[in-house]
Order: sequence, then structure tokens, then C-alpha cells
Amino acid sequence: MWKLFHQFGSPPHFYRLAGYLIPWFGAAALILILIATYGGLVLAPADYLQGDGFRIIYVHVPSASMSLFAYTLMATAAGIGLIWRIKLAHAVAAAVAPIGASFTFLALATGSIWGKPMWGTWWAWDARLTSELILLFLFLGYMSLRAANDDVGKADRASGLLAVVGVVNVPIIHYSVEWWNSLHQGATIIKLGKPAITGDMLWPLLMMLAGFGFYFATVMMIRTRSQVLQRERKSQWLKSL
Amino acid sequence: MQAEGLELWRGDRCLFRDLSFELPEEKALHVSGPNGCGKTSLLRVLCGLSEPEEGAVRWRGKSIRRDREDYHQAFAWLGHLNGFKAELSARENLAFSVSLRRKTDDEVRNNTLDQVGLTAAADLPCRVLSAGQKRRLSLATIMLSAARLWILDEPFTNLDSKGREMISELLNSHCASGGAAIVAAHQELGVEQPYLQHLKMEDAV
Amino acid sequence: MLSEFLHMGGYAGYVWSSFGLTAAVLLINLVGAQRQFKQRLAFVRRRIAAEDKT
Amino acid sequence: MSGPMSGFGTVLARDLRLAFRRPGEMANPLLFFVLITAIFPLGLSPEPELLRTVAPGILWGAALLSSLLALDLLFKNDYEDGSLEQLVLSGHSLPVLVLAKTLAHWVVSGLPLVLAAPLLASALYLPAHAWDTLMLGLLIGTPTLSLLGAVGAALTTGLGTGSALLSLLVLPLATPILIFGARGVDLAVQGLDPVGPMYLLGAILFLAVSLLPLAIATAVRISLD
Repeated sequence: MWKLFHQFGSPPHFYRLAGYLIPWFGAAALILILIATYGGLVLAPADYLQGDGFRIIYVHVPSASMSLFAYTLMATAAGIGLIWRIKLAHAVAAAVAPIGASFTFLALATGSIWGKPMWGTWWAWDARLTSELILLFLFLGYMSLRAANDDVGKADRASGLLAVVGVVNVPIIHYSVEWWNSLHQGATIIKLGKPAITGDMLWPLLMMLAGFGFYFATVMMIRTRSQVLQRERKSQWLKSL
Repeated sequence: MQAEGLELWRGDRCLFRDLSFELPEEKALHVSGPNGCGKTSLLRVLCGLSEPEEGAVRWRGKSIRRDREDYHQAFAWLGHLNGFKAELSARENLAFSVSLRRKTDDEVRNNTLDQVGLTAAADLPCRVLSAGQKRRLSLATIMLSAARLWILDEPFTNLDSKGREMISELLNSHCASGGAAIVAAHQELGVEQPYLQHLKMEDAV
Repeated sequence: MLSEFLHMGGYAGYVWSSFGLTAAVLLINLVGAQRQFKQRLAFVRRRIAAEDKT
Repeated sequence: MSGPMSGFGTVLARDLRLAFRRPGEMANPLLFFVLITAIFPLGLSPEPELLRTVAPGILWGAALLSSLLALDLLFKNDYEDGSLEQLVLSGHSLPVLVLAKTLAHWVVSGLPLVLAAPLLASALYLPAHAWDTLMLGLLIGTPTLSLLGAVGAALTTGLGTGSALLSLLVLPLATPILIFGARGVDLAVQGLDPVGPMYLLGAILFLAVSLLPLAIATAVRISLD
């Protein structure tokens, strides 16, 4: 088990494996996203309450899920990197941050676009939007701290620690925002993403989620490869590139 | 103490690689080399302040990362910065630094202050002490630390010739009583031959 | 039929801008990652070439 | 050495003594707290009804910002004069030492806020029956803020980035404290039972005291590397 862990943690091994997987994952992402888009925009029936406006769910909800997943993954990788001093784990954490921040931004932007027809305003202090906003700041803080350290090793450890502290905090933040929101707005506002979903509405959503997942993995592997190149000082295996 | 295959990078520069040495008791290791060759970085690795890229430092056969607190108690460190508070007097600073390590009474501390020639300045705030006086105060801290190993980074800077002689004497008596020392310095340590050991570092690649 | 589809029951602006924005961000991310990777690879190759010379 | 808490008292005593030698620096967070609170009536209106409704948020926001302001210096001075290295290498458990430092810092920067809160609350027309909730909330909330801020301070020490980065790192993490603290006061104003959010603040403080010193110690080690 430990050996397997280390073998996977070896940068050259990962580099080659990722190079092999990237085109396949990219293709899977493209196909899934295209089918899900067709399903979501054409095949799924309009919602009886929100009409065609509800179709924004197909980009908003998967983005929101991916953003949270990205933060958890980033913190887990950073934690592994900190505890076991595995450079590859730090590389993964560094690679995930910008993708996670993009998905967080997308969740915020699409949520706000969706909010306009539903609530009549671009921004409402809806629980999910508020949580996403805080999450965006967590990502930005992580990336700024990383950018402020000029030494890669130090940047890895400093920002990694921040991510770990952050991930313990995320459930608390989430709960506090939910609680704060329920105190103030109650049921006066339609919650985003909670229309009565039927089967033919659901499958494009799940497919989009899978497509985003593959997309995430693809970009993550590309970015991790660049991070590995930045970190590797022993050039033996790099010579064979 | 042993160092095995140490390697350290700063940015894209390798300061040293595959650096090994062994330091038995009753020896003073003189680390020398041109500016920027990584003397301070090496000393910080030996202290456990910096992580080496490769290799390990062992103290009594145990990696220093294993039992950090135990190791830290065994040595005293003097870096470029003295670690004194500008607002506190020399006496207060000494009392604080020493009390982190062990209990001493006022008399012992006063004697040591006398030994390093700071009795007259003992109640002045560190802000007004000269660089050389602060260096002397650091030496007093090291003397009172009761540490087996001293790690000193450029202890001679800012000291007058009497102060430098004092360091040499201190190192001699420390080694004679079974202690060890690692000293980075550009000049000779003035330590007697049987105690002396050298480590010459080269320019970084 | 097509114009009705594009019209999105009156929500055209909202739906299309959401999907468009998502596509744009995903694409920029992918291209940016690729470009960064190519730059790093070129840099590493140059460094190795320089090391081999000396 | 002797016991797991060894060195705690020494560091606490030294930091408190240092703080009292620099009374100006000590007064800064309190002045800042008063200033922020005073700015809102100027910006909004002197209308008691309005001020009463926004008072919990203003007071808590001001407390959050002023404790952050002071945190910037928590490790910076020690870092610059080398005493941080000496603390790390002193042979004591570093989490205990940084906890002592943070406690000293809280005593001089957080505690005055708690004590000054009723004064400012009355200036914002907050009803007197909500003052005890405000003070209790601040009493158990500001130590958590100090601990969270200490992580950020340790991570940014030696980077020369100023306090903007520190705020970016710490403010998002501190939102739950703000929410529970301010809502607790809100509930008390309305005559409802604020015990729920107070318990939550207490639970968070417990979590913070048990986990964050470890994170702060790690951050200090990283910043010295």
C-alpha cells in the first residue's frame, strides 16, 4: 500500500500517466458536456414555475458543486503534501486553485444571471450565493498567498496550511450562512436550484456534472504537469521529454 | 552530530548538495567559505529552522525532526539577529532568554554580565546598546544556556579584539568540558588544534 | 421552431448568456493551462540544453 | 522540560510587559474600534431607530476589523529582531508558546474592546438589555478572531506584503464569528433567547483553542524557513 502510494507520488510516473490520460479525459468531457447541453436546452421540458429560465440550472449547479469539490480536493492534497512532504500533492493543490476559482466565479455569475428573472434583482443574499462568494475569497486568498511567496517550497507549505485551516472552516461558514439566511428571508424567496425536478430534467444535470468532472480532471492534469516541471530539479527524467 | 547528504536550493540555485560531515563531542567545526555560499543556510538547516531538500541531520543517532523539542534543548543558536527586544533592558532580555531554557538566579546572571563586560550597561534598554554590546549580550545568553552544542553564525561581527578573544576562550573551554560547536566565520576561530575541525564550502552552482 | 428555441420562452438573454459565459470561462481555462504547460516545457528544455553544453 | 505548558508563563509575561512599554500601540485597536463605530452615524444618519437596528452589525464589524489591524504586528516585531527564531528553538512546545503570545495579544487588544463595547453600544442606542449578550459574545468571539488572525499573521510575516493580504486571508474565515455574534445581539434586542448563537461561538472557540495553535506554530515554522 505504502509502496503504491509512493509510486503514484513519483512525479515522472504521474507525468507520463497524465500525458496518456489527458486526451481521453478531454474527449470524455467534451462529449458529455455537449450531450448534456443538448439535453438541458432542448430535450428537458420547461419548468412549470420558472419556464425556460430554469435551464440555467444546468450550468449553475454543476459549477457550484465543482467549486466545493475543488476546494476540498485542494485542501486534501495540500494536507497530504504537508504531512508526508510529497511534492506532487502540493503540485496538485496549486493546480486545482485556479480551476476551483473559475468554477466559483461561474457559480456566482450564473447564479446572479438566474437571480434577475427569478428575484427581479441581480444579487440577493441567497445562502448559496453568499457561501460561493466567501468561497471565492478563500480561493483568492490562497492564490494571493501563493503569489506572495517567491520560493516554491515555501509557497506550497504556507498556502497549503491556509487551505487546511480553510477546509475545516468551510462547513462552519456554510452552516452559519444557512442559519443567517433562514433567519432573515425565510420562504419569501425561491431558492435557486430547487424546482420540482423530474427524471427528464435530471439526467442532463447529472451528465453535465460528470462532464464538468472530466473537464476538471483534464485541466487539473495539465496544470499539475506544469507544476511538476516547475518543481523538479533533478533533470535525469526530464531529459527524455 | 551527523549530517548526511544534505542538499538545499534557494529558488533555482543549488546552494550545496551531498554535504556530509560528522561532529563528535569536544570538537568545534569551523564553517568557512565566500559570501553567498550558503553558510547561514547550512546552519539554519542544522538547527532545524530550514528543511533540506535531501538528506538528514542526526543528533545522537536520531533524526532532528523526530524529537524536535529534545534537540532544541540540546543546543543554543546565535544567528545574525540577536533576538533582543529594544524596549527591554539588557538584564531583562538576558533573564527572559535564559528563563526559557533553565532557572538561574540573579547572581549567576550578574556574574555573566560582568564577564562579558556589560555591567555598566545592564539597565539600559537594548535600543541604545551598540551592535557590539548586543553581540556580547548574546554571548552571555549562550554561556548561560547550558547547551551541549553551540551553533553560532558569524559570532565575531561587530566585536572588538577583546571580544573576539573572549569567543575563542569560550569555545576552548566549551570543547574542553565536552561540548561541541559549529561556527560559521570568515576568520580563524582561535580554537586549539585538537578541538578544531574544518568545513570549507564552495560557491553555489 | 429554431427562433422559438433561441427565444427560450422569453428568457433568451439570461439562458444564453449563462451558457455562453460558462463556455468562455471553461475554454479560457483550458487554453491558459495548455499555454502555461508549453511555456514551462520550453523553459525546462532550454535549461537542459544549457546544462548539457557546460 | 517541565510539563507541557512550560514556557507559557514566561512568554505571556514578556509580551505583556512589552505591550505596556508601548502604550501607544496598545491603544490603537481600541481607538480604531471607537472610530469605525463613530463613522457609521456620520455616514448613515443620527436617527436612533435606524442606528439601533444596525448597531449589532456595526459593533461586530468594527471589532473584527480592529482586532485584525493589531494582528499585523503579532509576529512581525519578533521576526525582525530574531526573537521568533529563539522562541522556535527554545526547546518548548511551539504551539504552547504561540498560544501564550496570542493570549497576551488578546489581553491588550481584544479585552479592551469587550470592556468598551457597552459605551459604544449606548452611543448607537442599543437597548441596555442586549449589552450583556454583546459583551459575552465579544468575550468568547474575539479570542477566536485573534487565533484565526494569528494564523494569517504568521503566514504573512516576512513577506513584506502589508496588512491587505492578511485581511484577505482572515476575513472570509472569520465570517461565522461575525454572523453568530451579531445575530446573537439581534436576538437579544428583540427580546428573544440568544443562547443558541452564544453556544455556537463557545463551540467555535473551543475548536479554535484546541486546533489553531498547532496551525499557528506550523505557520511560524514555515515563515522562518
